[in-house]
Amino acid sequence: MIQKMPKKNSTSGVNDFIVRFANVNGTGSASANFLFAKSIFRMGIPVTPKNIFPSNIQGLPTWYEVRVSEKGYLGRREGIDLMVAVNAQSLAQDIQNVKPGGYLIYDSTKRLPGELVRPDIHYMGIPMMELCNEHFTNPRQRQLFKNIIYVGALAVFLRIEFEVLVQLLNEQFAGKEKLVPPNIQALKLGMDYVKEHFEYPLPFHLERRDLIGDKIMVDGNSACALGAIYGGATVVAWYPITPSTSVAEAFEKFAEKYRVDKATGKKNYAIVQAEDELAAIGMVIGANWNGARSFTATSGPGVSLMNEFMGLAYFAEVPAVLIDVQRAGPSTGMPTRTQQSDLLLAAYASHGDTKHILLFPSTPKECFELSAQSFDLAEELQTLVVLMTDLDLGMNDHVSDPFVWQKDRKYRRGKVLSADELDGLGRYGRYLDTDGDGIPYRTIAGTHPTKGAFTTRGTSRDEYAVYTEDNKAYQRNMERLVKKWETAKSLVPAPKEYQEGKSSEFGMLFFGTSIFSAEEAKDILTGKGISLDALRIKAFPFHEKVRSFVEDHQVLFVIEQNRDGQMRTLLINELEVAPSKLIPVLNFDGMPITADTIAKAIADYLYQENHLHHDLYQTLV
Amino acid sequence: MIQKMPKKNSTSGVNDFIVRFANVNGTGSASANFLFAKSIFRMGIPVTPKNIFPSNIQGLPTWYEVRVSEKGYLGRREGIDLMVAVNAQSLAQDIQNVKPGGYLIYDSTKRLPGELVRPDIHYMGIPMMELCNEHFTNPRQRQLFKNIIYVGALAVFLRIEFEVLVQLLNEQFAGKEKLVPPNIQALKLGMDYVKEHFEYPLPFHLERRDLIGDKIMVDGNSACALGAIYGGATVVAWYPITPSTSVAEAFEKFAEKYRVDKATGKKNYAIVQAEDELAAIGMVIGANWNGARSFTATSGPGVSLMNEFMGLAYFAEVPAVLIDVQRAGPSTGMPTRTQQSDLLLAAYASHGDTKHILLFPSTPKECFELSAQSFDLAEELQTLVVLMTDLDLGMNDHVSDPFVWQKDRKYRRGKVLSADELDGLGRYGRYLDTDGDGIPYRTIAGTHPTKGAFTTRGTSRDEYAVYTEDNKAYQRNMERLVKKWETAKSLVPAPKEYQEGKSSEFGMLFFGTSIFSAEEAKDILTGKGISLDALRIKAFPFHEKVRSFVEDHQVLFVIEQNRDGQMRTLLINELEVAPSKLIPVLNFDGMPITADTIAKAIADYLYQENHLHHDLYQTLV
Amino acid sequence: MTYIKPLFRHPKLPKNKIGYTLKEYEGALSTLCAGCGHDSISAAIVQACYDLSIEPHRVAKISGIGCSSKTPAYFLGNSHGFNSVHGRMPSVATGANLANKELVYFGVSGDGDTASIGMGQFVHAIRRNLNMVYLVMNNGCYGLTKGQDSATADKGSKSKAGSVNPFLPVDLASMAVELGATFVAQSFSGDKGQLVPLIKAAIHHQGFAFINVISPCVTFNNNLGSTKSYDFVRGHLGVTSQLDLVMEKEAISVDYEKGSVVRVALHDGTELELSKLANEWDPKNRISAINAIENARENEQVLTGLLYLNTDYGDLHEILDTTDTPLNQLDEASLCPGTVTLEEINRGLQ
Amino acid sequence: MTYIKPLFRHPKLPKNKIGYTLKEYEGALSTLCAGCGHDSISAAIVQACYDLSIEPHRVAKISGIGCSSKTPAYFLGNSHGFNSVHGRMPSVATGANLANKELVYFGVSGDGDTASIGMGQFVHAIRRNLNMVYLVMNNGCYGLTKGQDSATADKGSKSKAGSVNPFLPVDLASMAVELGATFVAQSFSGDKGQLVPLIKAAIHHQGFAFINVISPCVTFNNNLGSTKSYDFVRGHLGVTSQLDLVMEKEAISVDYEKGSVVRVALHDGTELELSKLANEWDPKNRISAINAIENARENEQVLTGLLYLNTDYGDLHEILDTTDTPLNQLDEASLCPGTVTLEEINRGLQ
Ligand SMILES: Cc1ncc(C[n+]2csc(CCOP(=O)(O)OP(=O)(O)O)c2C)c(N)n1
Ligand SMILES: Cc1ncc(C[n+]2csc(CCOP(=O)(O)OP(=O)(O)O)c2C)c(N)n1
Ligand code: SF4
Ligand code: SF4
Ligand SMILES: [Mg+2]
Ligand SMILES: [Mg+2]
Repeated sequence: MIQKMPKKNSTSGVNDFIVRFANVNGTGSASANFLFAKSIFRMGIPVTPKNIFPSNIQGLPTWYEVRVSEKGYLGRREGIDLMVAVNAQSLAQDIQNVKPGGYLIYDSTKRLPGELVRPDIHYMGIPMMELCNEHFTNPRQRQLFKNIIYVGALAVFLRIEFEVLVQLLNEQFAGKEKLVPPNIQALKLGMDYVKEHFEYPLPFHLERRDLIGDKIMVDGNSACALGAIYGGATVVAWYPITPSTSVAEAFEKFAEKYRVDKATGKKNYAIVQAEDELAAIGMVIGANWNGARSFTATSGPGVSLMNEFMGLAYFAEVPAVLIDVQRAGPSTGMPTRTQQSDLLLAAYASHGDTKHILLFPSTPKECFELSAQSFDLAEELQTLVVLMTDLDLGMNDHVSDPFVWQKDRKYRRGKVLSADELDGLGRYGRYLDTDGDGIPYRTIAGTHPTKGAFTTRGTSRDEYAVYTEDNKAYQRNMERLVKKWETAKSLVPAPKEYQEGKSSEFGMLFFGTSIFSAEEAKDILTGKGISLDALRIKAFPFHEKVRSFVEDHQVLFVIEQNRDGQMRTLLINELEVAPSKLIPVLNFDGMPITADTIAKAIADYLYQENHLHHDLYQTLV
Repeated sequence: MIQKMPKKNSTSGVNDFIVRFANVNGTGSASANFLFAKSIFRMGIPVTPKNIFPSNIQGLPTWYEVRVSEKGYLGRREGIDLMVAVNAQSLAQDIQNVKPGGYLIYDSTKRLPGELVRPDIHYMGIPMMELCNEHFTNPRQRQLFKNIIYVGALAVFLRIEFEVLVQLLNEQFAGKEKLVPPNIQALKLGMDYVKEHFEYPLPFHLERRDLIGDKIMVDGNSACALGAIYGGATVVAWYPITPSTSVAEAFEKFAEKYRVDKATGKKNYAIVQAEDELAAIGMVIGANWNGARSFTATSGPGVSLMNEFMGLAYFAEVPAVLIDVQRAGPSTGMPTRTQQSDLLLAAYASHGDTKHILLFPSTPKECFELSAQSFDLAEELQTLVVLMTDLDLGMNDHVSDPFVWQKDRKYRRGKVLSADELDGLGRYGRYLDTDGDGIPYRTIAGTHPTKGAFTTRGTSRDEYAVYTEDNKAYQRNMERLVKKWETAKSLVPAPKEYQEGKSSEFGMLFFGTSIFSAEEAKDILTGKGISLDALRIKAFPFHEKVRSFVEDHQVLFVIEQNRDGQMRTLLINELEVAPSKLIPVLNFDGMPITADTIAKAIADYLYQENHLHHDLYQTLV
Repeated sequence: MTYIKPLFRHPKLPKNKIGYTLKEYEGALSTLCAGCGHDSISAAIVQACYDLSIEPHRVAKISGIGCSSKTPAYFLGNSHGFNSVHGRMPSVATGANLANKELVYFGVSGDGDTASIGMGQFVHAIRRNLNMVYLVMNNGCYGLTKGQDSATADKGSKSKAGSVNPFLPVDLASMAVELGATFVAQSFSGDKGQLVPLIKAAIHHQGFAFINVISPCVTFNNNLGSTKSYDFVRGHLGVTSQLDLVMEKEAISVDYEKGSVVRVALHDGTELELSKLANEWDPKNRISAINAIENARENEQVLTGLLYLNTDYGDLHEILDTTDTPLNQLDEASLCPGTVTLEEINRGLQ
Repeated sequence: MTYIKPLFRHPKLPKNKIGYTLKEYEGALSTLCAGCGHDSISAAIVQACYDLSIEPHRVAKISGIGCSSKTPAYFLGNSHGFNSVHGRMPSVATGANLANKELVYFGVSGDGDTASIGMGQFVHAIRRNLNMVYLVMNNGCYGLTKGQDSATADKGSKSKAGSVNPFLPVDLASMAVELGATFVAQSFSGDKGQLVPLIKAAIHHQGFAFINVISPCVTFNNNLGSTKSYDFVRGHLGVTSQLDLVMEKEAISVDYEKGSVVRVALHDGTELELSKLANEWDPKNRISAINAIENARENEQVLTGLLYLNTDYGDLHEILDTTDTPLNQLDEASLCPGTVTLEEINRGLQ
């Protein structure tokens, strides 16, 4: 064992630290690591786990980073206080990444090479493999329980309540109860070893709190899927792609549970794994055209392939819902890293003059809500709605407010004519703007024997859906689509306002998963006496409140996770705002943006523009 | 025959009028109409024909509109002085479209129904069918020569030189000389009939001039194809789509003539009709990757389908050339109408942060030049270059300056390492920014037995083309791509400047086929004492001179042929200019924009903003 | 431009079982070239639907892009149509079919639309045994873009411009058989007598019914030397069988008999009566069907008629075990698990 | 993450005719799962290229996306590779091949990459008889996205999670034969003895050479009940023939002999010697090849070995009649018609 040495700068305190697990993928570490994170959640303490995994299946380094935050900051933060390094491949790098004064747990079955010893961190070797080999015979168990052993070790080092762990194991193995005891045995091996060999707890550790309340812990993709179940989606067509695959998979799981007809055992839904993304969106358009709520989920490459069909949905005015779980682009890019970089593509997808509705959920609760709402919007507006989430939100577990569904909530299916309504009508015109809101009336095949039939098409047509190349008719139609776009502005969700009225000349604008770090950065700055107004955008086109927020502030920091400031482009373009007002705050390296990145970028700007005193600036960078 | 009546407002004058032919498609009218237009060109008079054809093959109305302009205005103009109406289906509408005081030529074999008689235009009935039936026996000839008869009639009404027509017929039927005499006979039938029955010439007519010089008359698609031949393209992959089909077809025609090896009869090129647009661009990328210059041509729907591959070309840094002959979108839209509405799509195509080089030719000469240059740019910048033309430019014949090719011009193939250069190198790094311009060095397969091989990929990699998910390496690469974009700004063609320095606070910005009407509108305004500066954009990213023009002027009219002001969006976004400075001047009904539309829009703005006196404004609207 | 036909209906026109006249199955006036094979196929569809007394509003017509794909506007004017994007009709039809299992689905496509850009979707619609009639109006060329060779153009076939196609053709019918399509037929637009019963049988087939109809393009591919011209096709037709639809829905014990007349029962009890004209051909045996097509091909013949039939597989809805009510008719009660369940779900995530 | 292998080379390693050791045909260390069938196929490619003494830099490796499509990084490290986008390898390979007819082209794909998203491009590469080796590493599932069924999964095959695939499989080999691919073979990643000579023959074939290799996914589709597991495949192999490559480039007058050993000459004079193991199978007859595959399938066997060979058609370059010099090596002199010609062209347009 490596000698203990006095260290400098050691983190201390309760419920405020970061643990990173360095594993090999495909070795079963995921469930052990989740056990760790969930136990903290159960102790009433806010926690954020993030999976940083490679784009392969087995044998490469994978990390799981858990931030514990008494204050409830759920964003990523730099600086690893404790590294659990059980992957030989990445060990050297992992050790480098521990912050000075931090701690390292490693498998001491083999002695650590001398060159890996840093004088400024604490080493805590636990002979995990040796313990496993001693106590377990089955080779798969030997591999799996190494992971449980370190969880046991952490339980002592960080004061996780044993009962919580046991409870979680019981839940996990409900139905396979005989797996519980060996897991508990492994836990104890780790616990006992630490108790015997080390001082504990560490200077930073956990203490039970009541900060979680009725909150839930769930990933965004499951929440989107559940939202689609609640929203009444019946036809799902999809093609596998990371990080969106689990949306369809979760939908299937929920549907098997909640959508099977009790009497007949038959399914109130249909899921098709399509042959590619073009087919998937084609099926969605076909199903929606025929009156069923339908969606697909994909990521960047899929959205690129769906372009032609997205233009059809816009122009032929067929409802459709597309969930884009964004990952780092361009091209195949970094398929297992996060980004918010499909905005421009999605907003103006396809040739010709097009605009698409985008929704930006920030939390699992919003994934649920906006996913359900997207079906209402798609049918009310008779157009494509794209739910823009990302890998961070979609594939990581997040602490979130619970899902909510109003008891009497009805689906808003928009303007669809029934047989009776058709009978009461003169000549039916599919593209007549009867109500002056740009939204015409649909009919669905099979409704009426002789009225309401028409041909839907991607070509120009007149108000009665009759093909025409008349330039005036074409122009009228295009102008009606603009009117519909205006109507959409009042239907899409309003932004989240962080203050009443205006309290600063400076505003922060953000959306999606930047929520956590943006809110934390706001607090950091407020703590330094720099107070900014803030607004979180939830939809494109921009709600009236976004426009007024932008107009009301002199300088706006637009926080996003891409290189080119794509939301900023949308704001400039759609709100006709002077670009100089909008200061981009960007992170695009594939890791979730941190509060420090944001606070520093804002401080930099304020300092350079003489809004910030030098001394204060120094405390921020 | 209908009585002649005194009319009001009759157009008069020399070489300044518009003739429209209303035909049925598939009846052979195209060559007769072209004969008419070309004869005017041969008489040294500027002329612009425009084909307004349906999206079907046979039996529907089709129009051919010819503007004659002594002043050399080659854009479209409203107001038909003379209608040649030989299509019964559209006759009523065609008659309505003649301007008051204008003239109508129709087939008087059958009597015109009374309700089609307008008191305010001149009717000139010629019994075309009767004449044909009298003088020709072959049914196909009877159909075809109807068209030649009206050309003969026009020759007398408008004073086309007979010798010019004969010469053109001789050229047209070179090799099939026996077709010439019956054509001349038909011409004469028309001429004689007019001479016998009407007063001639009309108040407006032609007079030989010397305004054409060495100009040529050709369509933009042929010019693009020829540019690709000169530019050294060897691999062409394409998929049929209106209005781009004739690019590939013209390339083949030219290649058969200029690219067959004299000695062996074998081809120095390969043309593949791909199975779709995804395959076409894939082939182009494969060929360019392997060191051959290669392009594809398509229109909007094809560009939408190519999105994923466009992102690959950007990120993997493979040269590629794509010719987008734009048509009216979105979706299938109006396939036979013109628009400039794929700008946003092409500029930012594909998911993730991407930007693509766009070139905007305005004339056949520029089609030729920029098409050839696009191969240089694609290879120098190792990226996709999109040549943005449109249906109007691509499929209509235009009077243009002749094509030019410098004798000693060499292809600029960019940074490609030879075997010797590789030998002289240490470790080769495909994505090393050795020169600080963001452009790394390529190698082509087969160059060197042991050096320079690497794997091209759409995923993230380090400077040595080794796959990595390291966030720093990813970010470095993305930042280098931005640097390359900056470099591109000095390589792309500079805009056309219409003045030295600055002479007004107001500027006009336009591109592509808006050139003709924009220039004419500028003259109209100048004629009213309103002088504006002007700049014609030729490329995206914007050249330094575009930036300074925008900065130097207080108000800029951005003239474009789409609904959403897409070029304006690019200007705002890339030049960080205040939107309020950029006034959109738009036309998006699928017809080429007219000078009057532009002049009126500019006058409207100036009047509303109090820059224009009421009296003057009235003369403009 | 689509012309609305005169509304005048002859009062004494005969009516079918449900009281509709033939006229009520027609569509807008065609804008295709005079003599185009596609118009004859439209007429055959009209006739088949009239004969079967199908309610027009219970039909959905879906197509891609091309002259052929325009035809849905020219038949069944009382049915909903969807003229979608090039090559993607199968996916749109799949979605539509999933939404409502009760309609009759006509998918209309061209050889360009299916054999080139749409190849992938064609293959996968077959794999899913989607319950639809998939009709290719096959003229060996791209009509709407002015006559380029398509992937079904025969090697050696001459184009109007005189060029000779150097590529082997994609044989859609034998591909379909190879891939396990459950109903495969081939016909000729000029042979309404054969085509109408084939379309009727296809409608009654509960699964993917593919009909490849050779349909000459008079404008671009009807010249001497083309193997898709009226003259050439007429001179090179082979026929597997004559087919009749027997509508009595009586359970038939003997499903299939050797001999020159065979009867095959469809899922819904309708029977096909086939008078076999080709020897050694068994409509329910894939290898025999493939061999028959290949042999005909070697004799420079296009084999027409029913080529292959399989009634053993269920359609996509059966495979997916969807509920009997069309999915587009389910309401909140059957779709939304409700507030109480959501509270349970929340608890499970705490 | 790709690990650079240690550069140490054993000095006494045997060398092939052009002086390369086997090591020089290897690539970066694989990041696939231990035991993945794909790695064995990579090794077979390495062996075949070494044996044939192919200069590595005269090879281009092109792939789509998937575990299988990653392998080009793991073999032939001295060759250029292009890991393109999902399902589009064939088009990229077509362009590359058109640019330089002189290289050897390996197209590597997966069953997801080819039989789903890439189906259209696969069919059309066959139609063009592109001169390449097209290798599908077929595991019946989507490995890289964690094990979903692919379109080649057999009906009834069980996934690791226990679900049973309800769809008929796309049989890539019989499709390829049906479509007229000029070289079609099938093999098993576990049978290097068969695979290496097949790859060599495919390289020598002047045209589209398709090899469908069953290549088990140990992580997601190697379970009991899966028809693509090592165990299942090993127990269900049928073999058409044993194959040897005879390199003497002597003109052989008798091209083909009836009997159990036959010799077939390739374009370049190389000969294939086949010891036939399957009766009634003639490698140069399409119908016989299709029948052999279908019969094997009915017996629940995967037929491996060479399935079909056709040396009568020229490759795409022959079809297009391209010049002998690779197009990427032509310079201005042969490409640019020059200033004088342009002036002529201008005059023609005046
Ligand atoms: C994505 C896309 N690419 C190309 C086109 C142009 N296009 C229209 S119809 C057509 C071919 C139609 O051929 P086919 O399906 O055989 O129909 P036909 O006209 O011969 O009946 C093409 C390529 C298009 N509309 N969309
Ligand atoms: C356009 C697109 N869609 C989806 C994906 C996600 N994806 C990556 S690999 C893969 C499937 C690979 O399956 P297969 O080709 O069989 O290869 P295997 O991993 O089984 O070897 C998919 C769907 C992608 N990369 N691109
Ligand atoms: S071009 Fe050919 S396919 Fe199209 S309508 Fe005319 S004849 Fe028919
Ligand atoms: S997941 Fe399957 S296909 Fe992929 S590397 Fe692992 S074993 Fe091979
Ligand atoms: Mg066709
Ligand atoms: Mg696979």
